[in-house]
Amino acid sequence: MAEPALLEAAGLRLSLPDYSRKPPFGPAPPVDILHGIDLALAPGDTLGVVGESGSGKTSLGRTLVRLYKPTAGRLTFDGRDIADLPENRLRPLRPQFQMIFQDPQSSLNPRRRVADIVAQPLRLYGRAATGSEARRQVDALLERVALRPAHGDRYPHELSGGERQRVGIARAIALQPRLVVADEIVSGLDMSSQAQILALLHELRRDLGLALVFISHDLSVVRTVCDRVVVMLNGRAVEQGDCAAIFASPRHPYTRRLLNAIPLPDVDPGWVARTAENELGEKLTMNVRDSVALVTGANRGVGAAFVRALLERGATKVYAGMRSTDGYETPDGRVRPLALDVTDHGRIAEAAAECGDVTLLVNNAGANRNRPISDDDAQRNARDEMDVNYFGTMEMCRRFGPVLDANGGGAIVNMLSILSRVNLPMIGTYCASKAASLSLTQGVRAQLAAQGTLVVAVMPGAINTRMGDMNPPPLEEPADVASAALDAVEAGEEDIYPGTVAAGVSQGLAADAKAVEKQFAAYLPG
Amino acid sequence: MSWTFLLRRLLLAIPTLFGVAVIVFVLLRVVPGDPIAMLIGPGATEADIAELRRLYGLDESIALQFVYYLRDLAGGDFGTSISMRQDVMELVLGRLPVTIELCLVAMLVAVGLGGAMALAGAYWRGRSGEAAVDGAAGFILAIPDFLWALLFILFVVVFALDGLPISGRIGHDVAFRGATGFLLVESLLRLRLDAFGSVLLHTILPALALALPLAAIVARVLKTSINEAMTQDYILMARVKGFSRARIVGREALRNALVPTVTLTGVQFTFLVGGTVLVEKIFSYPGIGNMAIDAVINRDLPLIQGLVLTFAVLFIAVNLLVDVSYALLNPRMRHG
Amino acid sequence: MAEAAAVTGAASPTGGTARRLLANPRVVLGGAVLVFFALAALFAPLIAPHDPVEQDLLLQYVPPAWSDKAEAGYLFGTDNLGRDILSRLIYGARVALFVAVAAAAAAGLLGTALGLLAGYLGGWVDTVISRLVEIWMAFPAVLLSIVLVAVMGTGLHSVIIAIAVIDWTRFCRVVRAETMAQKQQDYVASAVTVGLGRMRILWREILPNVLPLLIVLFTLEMGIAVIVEAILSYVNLSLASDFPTWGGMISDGRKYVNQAPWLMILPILCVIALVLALNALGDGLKDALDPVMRR
Amino acid sequence: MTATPPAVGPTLSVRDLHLAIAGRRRDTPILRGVSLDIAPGEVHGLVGESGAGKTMIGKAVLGIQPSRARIAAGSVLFDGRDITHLPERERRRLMGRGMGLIPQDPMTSLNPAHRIGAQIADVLRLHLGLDRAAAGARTLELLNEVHIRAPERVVRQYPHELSGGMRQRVSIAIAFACRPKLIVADEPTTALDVTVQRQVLALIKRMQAQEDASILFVTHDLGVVAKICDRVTVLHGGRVLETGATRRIVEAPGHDYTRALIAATPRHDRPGGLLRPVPEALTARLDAEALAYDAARGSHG
Repeated sequence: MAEPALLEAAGLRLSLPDYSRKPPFGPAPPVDILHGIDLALAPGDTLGVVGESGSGKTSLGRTLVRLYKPTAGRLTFDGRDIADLPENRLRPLRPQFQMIFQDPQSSLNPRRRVADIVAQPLRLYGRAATGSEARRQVDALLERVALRPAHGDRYPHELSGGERQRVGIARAIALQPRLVVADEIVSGLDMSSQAQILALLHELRRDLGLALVFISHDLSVVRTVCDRVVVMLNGRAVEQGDCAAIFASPRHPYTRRLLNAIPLPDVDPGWVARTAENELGEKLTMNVRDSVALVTGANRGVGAAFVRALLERGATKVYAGMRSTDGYETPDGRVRPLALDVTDHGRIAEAAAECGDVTLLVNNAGANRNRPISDDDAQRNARDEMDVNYFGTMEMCRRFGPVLDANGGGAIVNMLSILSRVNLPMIGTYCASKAASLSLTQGVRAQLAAQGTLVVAVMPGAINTRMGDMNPPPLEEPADVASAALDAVEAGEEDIYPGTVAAGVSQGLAADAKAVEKQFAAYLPG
Repeated sequence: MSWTFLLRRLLLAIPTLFGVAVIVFVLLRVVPGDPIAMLIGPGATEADIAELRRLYGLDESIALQFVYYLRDLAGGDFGTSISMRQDVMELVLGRLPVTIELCLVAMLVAVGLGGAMALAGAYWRGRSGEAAVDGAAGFILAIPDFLWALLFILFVVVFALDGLPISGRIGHDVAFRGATGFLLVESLLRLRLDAFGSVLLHTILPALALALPLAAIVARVLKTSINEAMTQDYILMARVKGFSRARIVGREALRNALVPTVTLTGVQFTFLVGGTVLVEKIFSYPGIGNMAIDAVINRDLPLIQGLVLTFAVLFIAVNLLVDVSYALLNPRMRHG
Repeated sequence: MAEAAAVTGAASPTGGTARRLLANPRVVLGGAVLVFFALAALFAPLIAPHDPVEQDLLLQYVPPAWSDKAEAGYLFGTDNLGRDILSRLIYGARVALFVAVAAAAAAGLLGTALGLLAGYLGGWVDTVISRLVEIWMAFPAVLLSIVLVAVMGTGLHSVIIAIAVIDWTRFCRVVRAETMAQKQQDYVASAVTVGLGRMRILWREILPNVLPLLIVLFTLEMGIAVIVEAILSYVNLSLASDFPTWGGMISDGRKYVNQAPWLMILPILCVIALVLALNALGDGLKDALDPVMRR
Repeated sequence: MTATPPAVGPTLSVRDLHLAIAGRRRDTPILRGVSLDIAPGEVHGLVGESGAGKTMIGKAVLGIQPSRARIAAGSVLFDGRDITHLPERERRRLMGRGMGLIPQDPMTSLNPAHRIGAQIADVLRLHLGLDRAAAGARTLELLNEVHIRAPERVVRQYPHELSGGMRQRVSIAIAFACRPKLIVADEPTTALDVTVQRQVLALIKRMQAQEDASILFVTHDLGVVAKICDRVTVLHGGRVLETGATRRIVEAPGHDYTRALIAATPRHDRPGGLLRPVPEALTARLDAEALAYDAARGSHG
C-alpha cells in the first residue's frame, strides 16, 4: 500500500461475556467473537465487511471505533495504538472516527429533537460557541444529507426510516471525521430509499474524503460502494482484497458460495434447480469452541498444528493420539496424550470406549514411503501406506462414528492430499492409498450425514513438514492447513483444497482434467 | 428442567436467608439503641432491667451478640417468647398451619376468580365486556386486602348476616380439636363434615379479602398475555391451518400466556401471604399474622424476630416454587 | 435543557405530551379527584366546619345528614366522642397526602438512584444491589413497616421513613430493568462514539428516557403510601390517636361498628377514592407517555 | 415458462379487490382495485416496496386480514368459487387442503410451546383425518422431503432449538402437508441469510413442482422474483402497475416504476456507482394517481 494506513488492525481479538452460561457465582465466561482480524484502510478508502448473521461483522465494526475493547491485538488509528487507550484518553480522538448505526430508530435518542441530536457533538467539542451558530451548522448539515431545516424541529419518531438514517449520517459527519464505520445502514430500507442513501454516501465520500468501513450482509450493495472487501465467517476474515478481483474470482469456497447464493435480477429458470444437492439439506456445521477433539498423529507436523489450532479456538479437551506418548510435552492442560496406533484395530476400539466424549475427530495420521511403484519393496510399501492411510482411517471412522452419534453429531476431518485426485510420478502407491481414502471419506460422509455428523476431506498441496519437505515450493504451512480445515468444519464445507497449489489444481481439474494430468506427469520431484 | 438450575436457585437462597438474618438483627438490636427500652413494662426496677439485659445477652458487645444470634438461629433456637413464656419455635409452628391453609384457600379463590375474569375478558375482546372486566379488575385492585376485610365486616354487620362468622376459625359449639393445625384437611379426612363446614365458613371472608387483589392481578396479567399471544404470527398460522377459535385460544394461546402469568402470580402470592398479618388480626383468625401484630403490640422481641424470619422463609420458598414452575412451563428453560 | 431550547428554537417540548394527557380520560378523572383531595388538604383550616379534635360528648354518634336523626352542621355525623367526622376527614387528607408525596419521593429517590447505577454500571455494583433487593423482597412489607415504626417510635417521620425503606425496591427493580434496556439502545453507543462521559450519558441521555416510567411509578407509589399510612394508623402506630388520620378513624369505627357503621365506611371510602384516583392517573399516564418512548 | 392457455380456469382469481383499514375518522385505502389470476401450477410473484399492499393481498386471499381491514369491493375466487366473505366454518375447511401459508418470519410463526412434530401432525389429523400413528409417520416423511436430517430427533424438539433455516423448512412442511392447491408465500426468505435463502428457494420450487401447487409469492426482491416466478405483478400504492411473464417484466418492463426499481437494484457483478434511485418525481406522480383514483371512486361510490 502506497499511502500509510489510516486504520490498521493486526490480530484483533474480541471476547464478550456469555451471560447464558453464567455460573451461580462469579463472572460470566467469555465467548470469543473475533479471532485475530487483520485489516488496513488507507485515507479516503472504502472497505466492505461482508458476512452472514453471527459472523462477527457488527462486533468488528464496534471494535474498530472502540465501543468494545479488543482482548488482544493491535488497533492503530493514524499511527496511534488505540486498542488499550482508556476512554478519557480516547475522547480527544473520537471526533476523527464516527459510526452510523444499523437501526436509526434505536440510535437516535427518542427524547431529543433532530437538531439537538446533530448539534450535540458540535457543542461537546466546542465547534459551535453559541446556540444560533450551532443551529446554523446543523441546518447546513441537514441540507448536506438532503433534509430540510424544518426537519430539525422534529422528533425521530416523526421521520421516515430513510430520513432517520440521514439524521444518523448528519450526526456522524458533524465533527468532520476522517473515518466512518457504517453498520448495515441500508438493511431496513426499501429499494428506493436504499439507492438514495447509497448515492448520498457516495457523494459525501467524494466531497469530504472520508474513509469508510461499510458493513453489510448484502454483497451487491458492498460491490456498489466499496473498493476493498473483507469476507467474514465465524469471527475470522476468510478472504480479503480488491472488491472487483474477489467478486470476479473468489478464492475461498465460502466466498464462492455466498456469491452463488445471491439471486441477481436476471431471468434464469434453471438457477434454483442448479442448487447443489448437498446444499439442499440444512448445511451441517459445527462450532469448534466447546468441542472435544481427538487428533491422530498429534505429536508433530500438521497434527501438532491441529492441536494448537483447536486449543486456540476454544476446544474444551483435545486427545492427542500418537504411537507412543513418551517424551510428548503437553502444550496445555486441556490436552490429553493418548497412545494410539491407527494400525492397531484393537487399540482403536479401546480408545473409542475411553474417549466417549469426542465430538470432533481429526484423522491426520498418514504414511508415505515415498517410493515409486517400480521399487523392489513396492508391495510392502503399498501395504504399509494402505494400512495407515486407508484401513486406519476407516477403522477410526467405524469406531468413532457411533461415539459422535451418541454425542448428538459432530465432525470428522480426514487429512488427505491433493494427490488423492491426481497422481504424481514416483510415489504412485501413496497416491493410490490417498485416492482410496477419498473414496472412503465420501462413503462415510453419505452414511454419517443422517446422524448429523459432518465429514470433511482436506486436500492440501505439499506441506512444510518433515514428511513433505522433499517437495519443491510452494509449501503450505501446517498451521494454515489446520486452520483452513477447522474453518471448513465451522462453515460446513465438505471438500477443501487449502493453499494456492491445491486450489489451482482443483480448479484445473474442474476445467480440464487431462491438462492437469499431463502437467503432473511431466513433474518429477527431487 | 436442568438440575443445575434448581441447584443454583437453592444455593442463591442461602445468602438471601443470611441477609435477612442480618437485617433482622440490625433492625431489632441495633436500630432501637436500647432494645430493653422496648421490653420493659411500666414499673420495672433497675434490677429488673439488668436481669433482662443479662437474660438476653445484651450486656455483651454487638459483635458477640451477633455471633450468639447466628449460632442460635442455626440451631433452630429462636428463644423464648416474653409475653407467652413459651418457646418461639413451638409457638410459630403451632400457628403456621392455620396461615398456610388460609393462604392456599385464598390462592385457589384468586386463581379461579381471576382466571374466569381473564377468559371472559379475552372472549369479549374489544367489546364492552372486556371494558367491564378491566374496570372491575382496576376497582378490586385499588382496594387493599385489609380494607376488603373491613368492608366485609361492615357488610355482615349492616345486613345482619349472622350466618357468616367474622371472628375465629371454628365455631365454639363444634367440638373438634385436630391433631394437626390443618383443620380443613384433617376434618375432611376424618369425615367430620360439621367441623369442615364450620372452618370453611370461618375461612371464607378472610380468604376472600386476601384473594380479591390477587384475583384482579391474575385477571389482568392473564388477559393481557392471552391478548398478546393472540397477535403473534403463530396464531395467524393456526388460523391458516384451519383450527377452530376455541382450539386456538385454548391450545395455542393459553399455553404461552401461562408463563408470564405464573411468574407474576407467584410474586404477588407473597404479598397475599404478607397480607395475612392484618387480615388475620381483623378477623381474629388464629394464624401467625395475627400473632405478629400481638407480638409487636406486646413488644415481644424474640417472637417478632421468629415471625419475621418465618415469613421470610415462606417468601423464599414461594419464590423458589415459582421459578421451578416457570422452568417447567417454558420449553426454553426445559432444554439447554 | 436550556441549550436544547436554544438550538431547537421556540415550540414547547411538552406541547404534544400535554395534549395527549388531556385527551386521556383516566388522567383527567384521576387528576381531578387528586386535585380535589389536595385542595381539601391544603385549605383544611378554611374548609373544615369544626375543630377536628374538639369533643362534644353531648353529640355522640350523630348520624350523617341523609339520616332522619341528623343534626344540622354535621354533614357526615359525629363519632363516639362527638367529633365532627367531615372535619376529621378533611384533616385526615392532609396526613394522607403529605405522607404519600414525601414517602413516594423518598422511596423514589433512593430506588431510582440505586436502580440507575445497577442497570447502567452492571458488574459487581449490579450484583450487590440486586442481592439487596432480593433480600428485601423476602420480608413481608406490612409486618416490616409495623415493626419499623414500632422500633423507631410513632410519628410522621417514622411512617415516611418506614415506607421509603420498604418500597425503594419497587423503583429499583423497574428502573434497573428499564435502564438496562435503554443501555442496549444504539443511541447510548452513539453517545459514546461522540465522546460523552459515562455519568453524563446516564444523566442526560438515559434518565430522560426513564423519566416517563418514573412518573408513573411515583403516582402508583403514592397510592401504596396512602394505604400503608392507613394501615399504620389503623394499628395505632402513625400519629397520636386523637389526631385525625383515616386509618385511625377506620380503627375507631371498627370498635363501634355495631352502633355507628358510618364511622368506618366514610374514611374507607376516602382511602378507596384516593387510591383509585392515583391508580387511574398512573395507568393513564403510562398509556399517554408511552408512545413517545416506543414509537 | 411460457404458459400455454390453461385448459382449466385459474386456481386463484382476484377481481378488482378494494380493501381499507377502518380508522377513527376515515378509512385508509390499502388496496385499490387489485386484479390478478394464478393458473394451476404457476408461481406468481407479487413485488412492491413497503406499503404497496402486497402482504395484504396474501392475507385477504387467506382470509386472515386484520379485523379492522374491510373489503370494500371486489372478490377473491378460489377454484372458481367466491370465497371473499366465506363464513368462518367453511373457510376453516378450505384451509390446509385448499390453501397454505409459508410465513415471513420462521422465528415467530411456530408456536414456542409445542414440539415440532405436534405442530405438523395436528394439521394432518385435522384435515386428513389421520390417526396418531399415521400422522406421526407422515410427519417424518414430510420432514425428509424438506431435507431435514435426523427427523426423528427434530419432531421431539421445540422451535427455539432449531436454526432459522430449519424452522423455515418446518414451515414449508406444514404448508405442503395436506397437498393444497395454493400456497401463499409471504416474503419467505427475507429473514434468512443469503446461503440459506438459496436452499429454501430451491426447496419451495421443488415441493411446488412435485405437488403441482400454485404459489402466490410475495417479495420485495426482484432477484428472487427473477429466479423463481413464472409471472409477476408489480404493485405500488395498492394498485397493479403491470403484470406479465417474468422475462418480459424483468427484461422489457412496461412501466416506468418497474424500470426505475430495476435500475435501483444493486448487483455484485457490475462495478459500483451505477445505481439510480427511483426518481422522486415518479413516486410523487404515482401517489397523485392513487389519490386521484380514490377521489374518483369516492365521487360515485
